[in-house]
Amino acid sequence: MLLISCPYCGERPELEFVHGGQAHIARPGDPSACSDQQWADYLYRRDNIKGVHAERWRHTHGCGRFFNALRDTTSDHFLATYKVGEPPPAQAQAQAQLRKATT
Amino acid sequence: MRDLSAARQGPYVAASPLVRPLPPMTRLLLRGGSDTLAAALAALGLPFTEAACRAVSESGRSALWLGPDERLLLAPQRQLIELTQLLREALGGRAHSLVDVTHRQCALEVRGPQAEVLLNCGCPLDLDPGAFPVGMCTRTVLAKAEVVLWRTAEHSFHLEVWRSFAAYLSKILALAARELTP
Amino acid sequence: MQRFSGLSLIRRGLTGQRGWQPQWRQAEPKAAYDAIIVGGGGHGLGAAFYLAKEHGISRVAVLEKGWIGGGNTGRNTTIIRSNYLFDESAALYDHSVQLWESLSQVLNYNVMFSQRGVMMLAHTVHDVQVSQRHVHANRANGVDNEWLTPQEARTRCPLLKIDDIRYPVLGAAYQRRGGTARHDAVAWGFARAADALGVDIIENCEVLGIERDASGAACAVETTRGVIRAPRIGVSAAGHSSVIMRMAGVELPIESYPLQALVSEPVKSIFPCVVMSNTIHAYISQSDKGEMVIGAGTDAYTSYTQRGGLHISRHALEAICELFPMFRRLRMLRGWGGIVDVTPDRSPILAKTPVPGLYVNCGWGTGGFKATPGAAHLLAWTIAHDAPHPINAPFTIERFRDGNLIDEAAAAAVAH
Amino acid sequence: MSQALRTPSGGRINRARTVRFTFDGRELTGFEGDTLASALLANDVHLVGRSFKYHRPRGVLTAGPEEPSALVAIRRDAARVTPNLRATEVELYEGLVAESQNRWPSLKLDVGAVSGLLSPFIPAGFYYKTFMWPRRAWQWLYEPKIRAAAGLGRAPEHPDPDSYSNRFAHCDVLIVGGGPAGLAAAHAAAESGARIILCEQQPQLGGSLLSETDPGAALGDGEWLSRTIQGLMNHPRVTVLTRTTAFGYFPHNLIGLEQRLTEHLAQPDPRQPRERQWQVRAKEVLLATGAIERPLVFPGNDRPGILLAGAARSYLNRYGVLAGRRAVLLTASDEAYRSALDLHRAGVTIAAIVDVRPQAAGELPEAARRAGLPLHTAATVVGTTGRLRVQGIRIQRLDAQGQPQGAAERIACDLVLMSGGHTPSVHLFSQSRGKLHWNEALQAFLPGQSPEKARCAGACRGIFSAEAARRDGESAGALAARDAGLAIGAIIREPPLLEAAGAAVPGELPQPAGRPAIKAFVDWQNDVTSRDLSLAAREGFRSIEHIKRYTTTGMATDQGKISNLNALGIVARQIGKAIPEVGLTTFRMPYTPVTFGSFAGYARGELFDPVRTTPIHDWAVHEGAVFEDVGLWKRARYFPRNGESMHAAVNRECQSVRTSCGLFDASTLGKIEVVGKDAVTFMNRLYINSWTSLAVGRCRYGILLRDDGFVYDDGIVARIAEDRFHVTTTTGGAARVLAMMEDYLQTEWRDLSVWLTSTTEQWAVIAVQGPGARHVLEGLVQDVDLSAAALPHMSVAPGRICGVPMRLFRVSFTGELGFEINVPADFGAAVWEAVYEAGRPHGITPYGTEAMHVLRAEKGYIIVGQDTDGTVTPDDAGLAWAAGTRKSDFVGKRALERPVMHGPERKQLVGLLTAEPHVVLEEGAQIVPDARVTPPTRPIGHVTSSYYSATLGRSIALALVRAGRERMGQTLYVPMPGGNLSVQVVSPVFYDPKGSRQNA
Repeated sequence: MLLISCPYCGERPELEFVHGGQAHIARPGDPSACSDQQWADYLYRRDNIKGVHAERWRHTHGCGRFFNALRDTTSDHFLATYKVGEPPPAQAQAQAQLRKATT
Repeated sequence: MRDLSAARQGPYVAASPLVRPLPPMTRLLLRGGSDTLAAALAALGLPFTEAACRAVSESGRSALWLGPDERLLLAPQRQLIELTQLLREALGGRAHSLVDVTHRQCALEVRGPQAEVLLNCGCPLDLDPGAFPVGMCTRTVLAKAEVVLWRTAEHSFHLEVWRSFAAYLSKILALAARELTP
Repeated sequence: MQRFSGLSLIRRGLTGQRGWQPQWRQAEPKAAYDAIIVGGGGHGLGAAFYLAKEHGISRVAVLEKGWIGGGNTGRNTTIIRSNYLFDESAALYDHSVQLWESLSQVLNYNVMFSQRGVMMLAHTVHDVQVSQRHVHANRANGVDNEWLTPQEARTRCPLLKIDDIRYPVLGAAYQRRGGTARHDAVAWGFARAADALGVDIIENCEVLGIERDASGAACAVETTRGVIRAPRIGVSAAGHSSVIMRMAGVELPIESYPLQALVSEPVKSIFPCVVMSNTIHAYISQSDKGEMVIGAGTDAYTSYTQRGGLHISRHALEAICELFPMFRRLRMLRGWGGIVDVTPDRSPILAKTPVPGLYVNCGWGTGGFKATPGAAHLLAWTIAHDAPHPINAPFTIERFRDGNLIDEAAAAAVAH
Repeated sequence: MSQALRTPSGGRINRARTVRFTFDGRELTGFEGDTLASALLANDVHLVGRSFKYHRPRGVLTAGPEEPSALVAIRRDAARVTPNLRATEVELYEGLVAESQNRWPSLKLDVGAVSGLLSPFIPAGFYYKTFMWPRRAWQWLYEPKIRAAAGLGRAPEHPDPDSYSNRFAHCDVLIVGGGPAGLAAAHAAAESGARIILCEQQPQLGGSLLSETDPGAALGDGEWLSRTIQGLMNHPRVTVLTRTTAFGYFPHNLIGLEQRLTEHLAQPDPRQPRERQWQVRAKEVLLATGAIERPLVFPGNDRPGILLAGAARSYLNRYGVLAGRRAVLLTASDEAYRSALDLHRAGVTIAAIVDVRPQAAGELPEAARRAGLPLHTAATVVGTTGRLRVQGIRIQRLDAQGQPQGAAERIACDLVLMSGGHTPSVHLFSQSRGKLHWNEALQAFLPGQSPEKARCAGACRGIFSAEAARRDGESAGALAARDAGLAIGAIIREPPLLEAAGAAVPGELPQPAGRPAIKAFVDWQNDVTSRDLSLAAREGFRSIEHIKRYTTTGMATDQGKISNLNALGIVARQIGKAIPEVGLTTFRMPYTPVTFGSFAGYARGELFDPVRTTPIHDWAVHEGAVFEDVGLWKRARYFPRNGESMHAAVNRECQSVRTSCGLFDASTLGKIEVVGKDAVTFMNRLYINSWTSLAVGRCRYGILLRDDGFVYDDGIVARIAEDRFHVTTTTGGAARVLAMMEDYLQTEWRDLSVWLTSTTEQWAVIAVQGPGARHVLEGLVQDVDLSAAALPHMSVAPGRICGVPMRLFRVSFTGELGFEINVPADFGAAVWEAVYEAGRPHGITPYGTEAMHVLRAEKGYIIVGQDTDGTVTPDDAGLAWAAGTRKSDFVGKRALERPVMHGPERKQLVGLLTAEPHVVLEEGAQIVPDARVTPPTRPIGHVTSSYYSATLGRSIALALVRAGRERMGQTLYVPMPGGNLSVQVVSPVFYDPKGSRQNA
């Protein structure tokens, strides 16, 4: 059971959260303009990163907010969590790069 | 024709030493931006804070922070119309959502020096006063039920639970209470 | 290949069991092969075996990052069945069950395939509707699957509690030909048989990249033990499929999740079949050694740690104790985690890829072990013919673009 | 003979309290404070069990949780039988009943032992090589035989009457292990005011100190142990948990603890759970898990009476038990000499000390020499004698090359003590994904860095002596408190350097070349010998994980605690690699076996999952309703009257709805209040329907897809105000639809000013359906004109009923004139009863979900999840009409534009009529176009809903059929075991297709 830092409520047990899949996959503004492949990619294609991965969580049994997180899928340790609409924190990304470089 | 306006019947709650059902009260769920929430609380005579997971109380009325745009308003029974009026006037054109959830949930009080231990039979939060001080409130889970947990005193917690989970929740607490040395 | 038999055991017993040869060679990678299989699990080793045995392609290397059979092959609950809903799935999994039935003899290696029967419980009216639809569909598409009343279910598994529980048992779908097998033996048996046909099994050899020639076709793999060339490369890397395929620029609709399983301390034989409940998430059987083998669920998040949360195994044991209250006093001996690669429709991808010469077998989710010989056989066929076998033809990557999903998950739709 | 081998004095047992118990029916006595093992040894009982494979006689090997051999079943009563318990952990209580396992007919005379004679022919992995002919024989012959032989104890056959509990806890520092290091750490950390949990698997704190005659001497501080324990017990911020095992290290410093509460009691308090499982989240974890003594591997090393040296010392000093009268010590380290010296002092004859090392010059060997104990250095053991109890050993000198030479010398004894040195317990550290590194001096793997906030202290990191461990724990405790964010006063001393405590090189003791086929055991319980390991290596298994699986070494119930390192040593030598190159198998949770029940905890029976009930539930129970589970809800399925069958009850219920009036509890339907100035925009984007034109006070049937284009949920949506919708969902969909809405609102459409509130449980929903519905309500409803003109079908109005505020919907899921009364939940029961009373003159009848299903099916209304299955589009379900045609986008629209989503071969919802009107098709039954086809075949569809319609006096069915709408009128076939049933394809609307009744 992970310990997840909600940007609003602070560190809380995973039991309060629902995982929301890969982050930063925006729904196409004009779906009708998408090709079938583009639409399928939006629906189904996932990076499934082995390493630092941006994902969505919802603090469903807490403040109810969706937010994003950077987590290393090789250790399950979080590098950062941040609110919807915010970019991934720079320093966390730097760490991420560092990790990639060193591993 | 019969008048049933007094024929209220709350959900079943299993009795146990540390747990008692609280009397019916008025509940409103208010959602909106910070200004809206501030204006609403002012109208209710409650101080406004953006601090997460904090409840404010004044003369029988309380506002529990459930989320950045969400407050659970608690007030004595039969204040629904009055409060609704009050808030409609105070909020005027401001974008907001006000929904009556008086009957959606019911309240339990868990009281006693062992209240923390009892709640931790199914609640994964750190309930040490240092981590969960008086006045803190939050939605969380207790066993397989969602609850709103509000510490009203060092040894007293106010639980809000959806009515259909009340029986389950109170039975779990009653079962766990058997382990506690009186 | 040194033949295994009771006689050989006795003969060698007289000389202290000396004289046994290695079951497979510690092969050194050659510069080039006719085909490379990435992934030394049951699927990959089996594919190499069938390439050599049925398609005469024996200059084959199986590349394994660690030790063979160390991934999901050695980490599952060994349940084997084929009573799936859709004709495509049923055909795929039954192809595998048919191969299981003679696998020990074909490999001259006892994989202990035990057709003890698989019982899938229904706890709600909705479950009953879904289960009976499966039973009818299987009767039509020729896969054995029968409906049991609660009493019949208890007759088959006397320890099963069918009433006075939170979700009483309303019936069960039962496949007699289903059962279990000895998971490690499958990897070793395929390895030994493939090795005997000339296949090189190369352990501790991690793939770092996939090279493509001017025409864009896959032509070699870079590994921790050097570059190895081959005109045909089959990827059968389960949880790591996304990582490997991305090396060739192929993106997959797959996510990898932790899946846990556990065993109890061994007890005397007491459990006659496999019992599954998808509604309350219980999967249990008893191994030949006497351990109760129990499957837990997947965690909510993607991960490559081969480790899951405590609450997941707690949930699984809640369900076991509810259905088998006498097991509350049994004790968990060992728990472990695997990485399952899950597709949006919970059906596998076993197909050619947009990259010529590159073939993929992945997306088996929690159901890969039962498919081992079938998937291996069809992957070999697809590689050998550069075209899918009719059985795996529907299991393409493109089906997600076109909407031809084979949605076993949705078909077991959540209650109304 | 009672406790013949009990010392006259000493030990930590309470000699004033004699405890009676039985072992295999034999009545014996021990003292309070004994374990079953110490009590058996006190009674000179060494034969305790039989091994897994060869059924070899086995005795007590250790004095702790690593015990592989002395496994017993403890029986309190028929239902309270626990198999496979370690006698070394079972605390003695008055009347304890212990039984040996895996033997027949008796422990002394075990038929299974013949497998021992076959052992030359059944080496490691033999079963992979045989039992393959004839093919079917595996199933009916070999496997049953193997299964009959396998397994250790018997599983209980009755439901466990005991209860189990769970608790979450948090602390600054969790300390695992109550030995000198753990106690010192707790003391040091406590001084900083840190919140501490200290857990110890044994009943008492003290760890290795409990096996010292004088702990004070070991620490140079006589009072330290008692003083420290007292201090911790009285400290307000310290929680001490004894009989508590830390079994698992989970991500983010979550540790699982299993606390045994009643197992040691003769008369447990029935209110107390048997065990409690803790989930502790610690800021810092400090592992002081100690070390486990390593046995030596030599021929016949498994006989009863052969113990670990440290274990024998524990039995003497802690329990006042002499494990024998004439002992031989086999060692490769000085430390083990303590055992010989202590036993010598207690009057045991030390027949020999056999030290594998060329010389033994340390302080302890000197003491042994001074005591006149016969000391053989540079010697090895080549065999032992005795059957049910060791009677002697054969030793041989080692030459300069360490090879045995000369004649073997036999030494008679009834007790053999062995020590190959100590193996640090790094299990939990390793579970935390901490890295281990090999220490040549200690011949052990030691903890390095952990990715978690964890550190080790004492013997588990190679610091063995009590005093050094205590100092190590002290500084580690202070550091842990500091890292947990507390101010520490204590000056942190440099942790003491590792002491080079001698240890045998893991593996087998030197043996003469071409030695006879005598078994030298590595894994006691699974009967894995050094020869098995060599065989695996010869057969080409190189990875230690392969060797483990092939030979099953380390896979017994002790999980290799005492066997792993010796196995590694043997394999390393065999394949010519160094131990660290061969590597280590993964340490998996749990550290020691954990009871299933403690994982399940409170979740059993009615508390397995919450049972959700509606405000009207009690009334339905009182009326004798039969309930069904729908998600977590209990819903009334039908209301049988005086012994009616379901069929009869449902027919009656349906007919009353069609002819007079029915009453239905629809409270479980999901309800969501959608509020905000952009509410209509939100609904337009989400649902396939157009909402712009929906007037306040009107309702519309809404359909929700996922973005893959398939039907996800449906329900009636009412517009309460310009900026307010009352959305209903399916019962099962309530939570997931709300979650889906929040997802789009919070992450995709953040431009919208809309908020969502679940009102599912705010409202009790009472459906009044049937031609008489209006008359029933007329007398009760206030402020609402019920006339068709004022309140037409698909409209909603606020009002009151019996003085209770309500939202009155004029809707129908039955095809009849219908109303759904939404009242605040606390009024639900009262209003329901009022309506029922008012309705009786009109023949009102309560009906359940089954009748509801029939009624809606007669009208061709679908149930999402039954008539759809996640692969059905609105058009497939015949609902294309609902889509807002002028909308540029809604969730699922783009996916619907893919060609395959409206191909001619799609399955479409149709009605089916059986040729034989009284035959009711089975739901899920398959459909084929041709009566002649036989399996295997590919059906063209399946039956989704099927009922007997009392109204129509015949069966009806809904089905999804390929190109179904083009097949109207065709005859199709439903293959059943008894033969095909022919059916005709018809419209899915069987009743009142014009809808005149619901508009009445």
